Amino acid sequence: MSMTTTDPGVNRPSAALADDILLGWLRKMLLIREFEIRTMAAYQQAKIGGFCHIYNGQEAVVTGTFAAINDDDPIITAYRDHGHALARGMDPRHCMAEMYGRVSGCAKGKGGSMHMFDKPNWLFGGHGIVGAQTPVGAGLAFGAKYTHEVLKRGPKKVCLCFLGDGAINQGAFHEAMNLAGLFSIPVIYIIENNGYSMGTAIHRGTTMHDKLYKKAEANAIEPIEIDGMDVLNVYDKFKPYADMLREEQRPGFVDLKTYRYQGHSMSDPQKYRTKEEVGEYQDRDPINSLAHHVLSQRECLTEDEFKALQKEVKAQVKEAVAFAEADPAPDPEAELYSDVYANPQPNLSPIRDYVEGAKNPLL
Amino acid sequence: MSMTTTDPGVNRPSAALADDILLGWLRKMLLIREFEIRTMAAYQQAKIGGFCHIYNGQEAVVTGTFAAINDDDPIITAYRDHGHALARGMDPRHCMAEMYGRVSGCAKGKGGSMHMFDKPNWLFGGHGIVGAQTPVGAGLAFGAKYTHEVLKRGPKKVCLCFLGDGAINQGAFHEAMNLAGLFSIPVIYIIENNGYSMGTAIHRGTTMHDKLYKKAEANAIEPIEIDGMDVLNVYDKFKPYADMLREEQRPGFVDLKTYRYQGHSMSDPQKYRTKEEVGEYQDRDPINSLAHHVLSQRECLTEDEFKALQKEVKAQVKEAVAFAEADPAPDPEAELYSDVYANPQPNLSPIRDYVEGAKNPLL
Amino acid sequence: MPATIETPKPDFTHTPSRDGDRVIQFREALREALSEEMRKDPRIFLMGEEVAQYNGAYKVSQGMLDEFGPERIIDTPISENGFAGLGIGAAMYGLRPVIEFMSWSFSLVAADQILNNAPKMLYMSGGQWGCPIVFRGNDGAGGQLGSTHSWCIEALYSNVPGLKMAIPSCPYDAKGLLKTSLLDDDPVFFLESERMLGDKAHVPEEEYYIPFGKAALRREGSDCTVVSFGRPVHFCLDAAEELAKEGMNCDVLDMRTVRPLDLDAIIESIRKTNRIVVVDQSWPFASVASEVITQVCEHGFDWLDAPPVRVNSDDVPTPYAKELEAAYLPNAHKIAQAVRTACGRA
Amino acid sequence: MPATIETPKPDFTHTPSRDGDRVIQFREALREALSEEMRKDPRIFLMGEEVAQYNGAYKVSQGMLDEFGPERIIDTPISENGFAGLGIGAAMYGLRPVIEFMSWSFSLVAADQILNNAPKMLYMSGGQWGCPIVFRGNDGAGGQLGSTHSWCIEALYSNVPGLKMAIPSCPYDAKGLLKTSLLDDDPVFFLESERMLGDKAHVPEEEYYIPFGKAALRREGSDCTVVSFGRPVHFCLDAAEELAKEGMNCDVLDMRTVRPLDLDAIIESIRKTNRIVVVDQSWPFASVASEVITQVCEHGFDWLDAPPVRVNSDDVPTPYAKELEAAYLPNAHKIAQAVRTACGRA
Ligand SMILES: Cc1ncc(C[n+]2csc(CCOP(=O)(O)OP(=O)(O)O)c2C)c(N)n1
Ligand SMILES: Cc1ncc(C[n+]2csc(CCOP(=O)(O)OP(=O)(O)O)c2C)c(N)n1
Ligand SMILES: [Mg+2]
Ligand SMILES: [Mg+2]
Repeated sequence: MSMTTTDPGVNRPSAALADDILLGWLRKMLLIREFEIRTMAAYQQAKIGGFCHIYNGQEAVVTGTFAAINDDDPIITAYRDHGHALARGMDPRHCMAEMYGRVSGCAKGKGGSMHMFDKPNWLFGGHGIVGAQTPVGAGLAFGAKYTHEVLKRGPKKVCLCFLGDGAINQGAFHEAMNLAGLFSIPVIYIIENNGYSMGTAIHRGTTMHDKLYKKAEANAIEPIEIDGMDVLNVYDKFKPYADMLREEQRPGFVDLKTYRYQGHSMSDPQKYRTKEEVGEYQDRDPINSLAHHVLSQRECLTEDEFKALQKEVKAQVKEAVAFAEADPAPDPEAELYSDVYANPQPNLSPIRDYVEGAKNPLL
Repeated sequence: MSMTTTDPGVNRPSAALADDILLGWLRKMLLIREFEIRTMAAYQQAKIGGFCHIYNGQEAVVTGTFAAINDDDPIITAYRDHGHALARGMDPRHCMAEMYGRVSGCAKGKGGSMHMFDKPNWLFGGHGIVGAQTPVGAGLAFGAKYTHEVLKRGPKKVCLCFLGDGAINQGAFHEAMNLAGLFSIPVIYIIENNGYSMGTAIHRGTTMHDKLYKKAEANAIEPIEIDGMDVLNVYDKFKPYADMLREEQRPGFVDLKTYRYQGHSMSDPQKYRTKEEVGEYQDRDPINSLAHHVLSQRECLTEDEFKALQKEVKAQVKEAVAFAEADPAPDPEAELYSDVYANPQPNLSPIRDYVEGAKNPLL
Repeated sequence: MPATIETPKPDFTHTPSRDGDRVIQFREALREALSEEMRKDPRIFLMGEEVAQYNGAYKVSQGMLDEFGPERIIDTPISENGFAGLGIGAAMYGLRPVIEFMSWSFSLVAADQILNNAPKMLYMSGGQWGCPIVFRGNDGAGGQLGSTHSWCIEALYSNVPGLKMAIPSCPYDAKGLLKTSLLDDDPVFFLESERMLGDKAHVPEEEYYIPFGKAALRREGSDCTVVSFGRPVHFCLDAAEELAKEGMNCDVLDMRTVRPLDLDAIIESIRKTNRIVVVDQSWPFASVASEVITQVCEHGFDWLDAPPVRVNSDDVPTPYAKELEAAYLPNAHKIAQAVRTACGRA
Repeated sequence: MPATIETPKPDFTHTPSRDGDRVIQFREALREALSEEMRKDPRIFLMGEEVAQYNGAYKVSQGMLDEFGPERIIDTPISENGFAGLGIGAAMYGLRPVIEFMSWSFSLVAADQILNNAPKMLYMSGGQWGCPIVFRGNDGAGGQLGSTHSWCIEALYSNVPGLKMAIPSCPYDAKGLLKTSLLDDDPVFFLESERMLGDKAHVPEEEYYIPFGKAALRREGSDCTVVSFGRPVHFCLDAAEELAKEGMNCDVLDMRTVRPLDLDAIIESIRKTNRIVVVDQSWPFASVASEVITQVCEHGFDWLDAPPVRVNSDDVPTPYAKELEAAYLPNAHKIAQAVRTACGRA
């Protein structure tokens, strides 16, 4: 496997970044963490329904990778998607309102926790069927490349397509990788390898679990492994890799090792792992690491400023919850039969005619 | 990749085989070739319908691999299956009758060319959906292993699951390989790599086309490459490999390089390759090679005996055609609604009750 | 030639009472059926995601790993097409696999295996190899799971000949129907409901089998026939209760299996009521409800005094929001309204 | 924010005559529709197995690689789930993909992408992203192809809200309906028939579009309404011809699209005939035929003087043998018999 390596010292790409950028990352990660804490609370109060998958522990993944790409690069992910939505810039109010099933949710309450879409921010979902987003991700990258090369519009792009380690075992992903390798499609598959798919430790479900890069190499994709508990490391390793793939317009595969602190979903007794294991990862917490870096190494943040930042983020999330609480539920009369067809016509259904719904709040 | 190699000289496993065995192989290959010639003729006369895929050129694959396993090892393959049926011992009369759509066909005319099943000979079909037989093959091997280990009945077995080079690109196959690798299932995937899937040369559809073994290694399966134009070579390489996998009860993957002389199916103009390319392979024809070996190297067959053998095979196939011609078509009244359910019950269909059909001629 | 081992025929003569105080959950009834048959037939194994060490995503298989061991209670990766196909091969080989889909919604990735292979193998092979396999899992809306996770696959899959389909509505039937499925020589699609797994009712400890193709008359009345299966049966009963107060009395038929479909019971009922409402939680277009109405019109047209009425889920992807999902699903109110319409009282 | 490029609305006012002597094959009509729209809109591309260098497994795309080049006529490996999903992503991104399934029978391996993603994306995203994509290919028995290769997927897939489905019966409609599909902003499932690709008829050279949801009355008569779509329409016309000799005259309605379904045209016809036969080449259970009958009973019950009758393929996996397949498929004889039954003359 070819590993992109970076110097430990000043040659790290992140070393050249302005302080503000790193502080922005810290804010982002704090926001995600705080948001998820509130999400869990709301779920426990039955304000949020359905399945709900918490992102705690994995914040460095989205923060570091998104920092390495452009705002108009397409993104697609699985159902553990709150972090992606927030890191990509979705207003937490619309994100929370979606989980509350309210009209100002990013999908007007039709999608829920697993289906965060944000068109202005080029986030193409939030997908619930394990692995199903991987061919779609290839298609987004194909679309971007086609737009650039055939339609002669738009820049060279990469698409980031996230999937879990359990999703590797879906045939869809292998078809997608082969297509990407064959057509040289600039989709970067990012395995958020948190070691478990529900209660199944990776070695119990996936062959070559310690050499996942073999799955990429089998499809002529040049892979890379990244430790995802440290956002600086994620950025430093991912940035040159993504730049190269963008320039050369070909696919990538990142085995991004991370960890989820919470259970798989809100209803997981977690008997499959020990508290000690969780603790080991929490000792390497990505937020703490970055905080330490900006507080003690870069020294671009004081303890007081840090506390203020934490407070600010808490307030923002609190406000998002209040927003969701106050937001009205969708009216079935107006919303049940809207957004089914972009071009509704008579007689499409034996039950009722489809209608145009309210404009999406993000648009 | 680990390649099982064999000495070129006397240490070759096939060197220890009795003359009769090799003559049996020669007869088998001649039979398949002659059968296919007659099949093409019958197809051109519209005696055979549907899709029909000819095996010419690939005879050494089934002959050599079947020789290396036991009669009660399960076999499963794709739609290019006449060779498998005959090599496994199906009476050519029932094989031809099936393609004629007659009652004495191996599936009573219900299956056709793509669906050759032979229960007495442990042939589990003939499957038309590309790649779909690969998880089923894992299941057959799983069944054999479970029978041996859990039910404590039957010997250690291997299942040979054949697929084309185009089938590699189906997700089903990757799921199957991962399951086989994970559960250590004794299924041996044999890629009949004839270089084309319909009109698509392998490099146009498959990444890592010259290192297919990488697809196996990505699933913790130890692969092997075999030149499949020479049956002695197939046997020599495959026999120790299959023995090892049987003993250790784990999966295999064979990139078995072969070639089909005819078009993909009976309606293929073959513009995607040159006559010269076909000629190059025909110069290495597996039947000629083995004939040369037994005539001039082993000298266990005389020219006259060879001619007699050819004649005998011709007569046998001719008889099979005559049998199929004379065999009656199935009676819709008796056969349309039979073999749908093993346990038919009233009200399963709004149209008619299901019935028990005639006994299958092979049983 | 592979050896053939006969599977015993289920004994349908023993029908213990539905009343009693051995109250257990729907999921326990399923587990009991599985465990009882697995004890008797070592060829049966259970395979699926999280069925073993995790004790089942929905705890249907709780404790079964301990009893039957990892050779027979088998965790899989997320590879539905792969392990469904593996089950089919194992069934052809002579085993009796039970393949759990965590949700039938996830069976779409396995559609080719379960629709092209399992139900057709016997026919394609001219009677040589059948496929005795049970596919089971949650079907229908599980509670705000959104559009990809709330499939009612009965509408799609029941179209396919060669398979059988059972959809129990209560713990008693869940046990009896699953036990019958496990002895059947054909592929059985067994549809459970996440929303009912915790439902409790009396389930006899003893063994019993419920025959396929026999509807159960859950309530009697002569004004309207209400036909359903699975979870909506309960809504039908609620509606019937409500309607009784208005003086309208319904026959409520729980079909229990939709393939076979007990048309005879329906016809018998409409000969009395002359009106029919069909309740089906799937989308309406080309659904089991459409099929029931069609069969009724084909075979009982002259008994009908009014147009047949159906109640389905709304014809839209399943929405997430609680209010939208509630509006979307069939419920007692909609069913009562449909009965009033059928009876000309709306 | 991704830029939105409006797609022009089709002009339905221009309806050139069906009569003329520009006789071309069904496959050429499809090619003409594709090529005309591709010339106008560079966002349209065609992707599938053997569509480019091989000129199409069934020669629908013959010559198109030469005209449009390999960036827009794209050969794929045998990965239906993969390239269907790729098309969906490309459609969301702003392109207008046409995904060819060599046969709809092979779409089962892609069922999750085409049913869970394409038709639901708009709803799941609360109106943010639709999926303007055309999936097309051969549907139905292609002539002794056996059980895995002869799917009529309309029965299964039409259940799903969010998609549209067109099933042309003749070259003229093939062109007009495909052109409309290519301008539609929703996912369109376009079903062709291998058995009709060589059919020849007049197809105007000029551009025209056929609206979805408008049935065509192919023959007029007042004794019975015969409803069909796709290939069996021809058998209906043959049957009508035969019946005319017996003095029975049929309205033959070609639905052209089944989602939307022109129920109004059917009701209008049965108000005249009071009898209906529905012909559908898929299996009967929960089929489009069941749906048509159900809708007719819901909305036209009082117009019916006799039970509705359906003619489907037999309820068995498609057999290979010529005689069995012929017995299995709908044909003029069966349809005529069904009309006689509907008219009380059987
Ligand atoms: C096709 C399919 N099968 C099963 C599921 C149920 N399921 C949801 S998430 C999940 C585990 C996925 O694990 P992984 O891919 O590692 O992602 P993570 O949850 O760790 O982020 C399973 C089995 C599903 N949603 N889709
Ligand atoms: C899922 C699926 N897609 C497409 C087809 C049509 N098809 C039949 S054979 C074939 C080519 C297969 O090539 P390969 O696997 O190399 O086998 P070979 O014909 O060379 O033996 C294709 C595309 C099919 N039968 N199933
Ligand atoms: Mg994981
Ligand atoms: Mg090939």
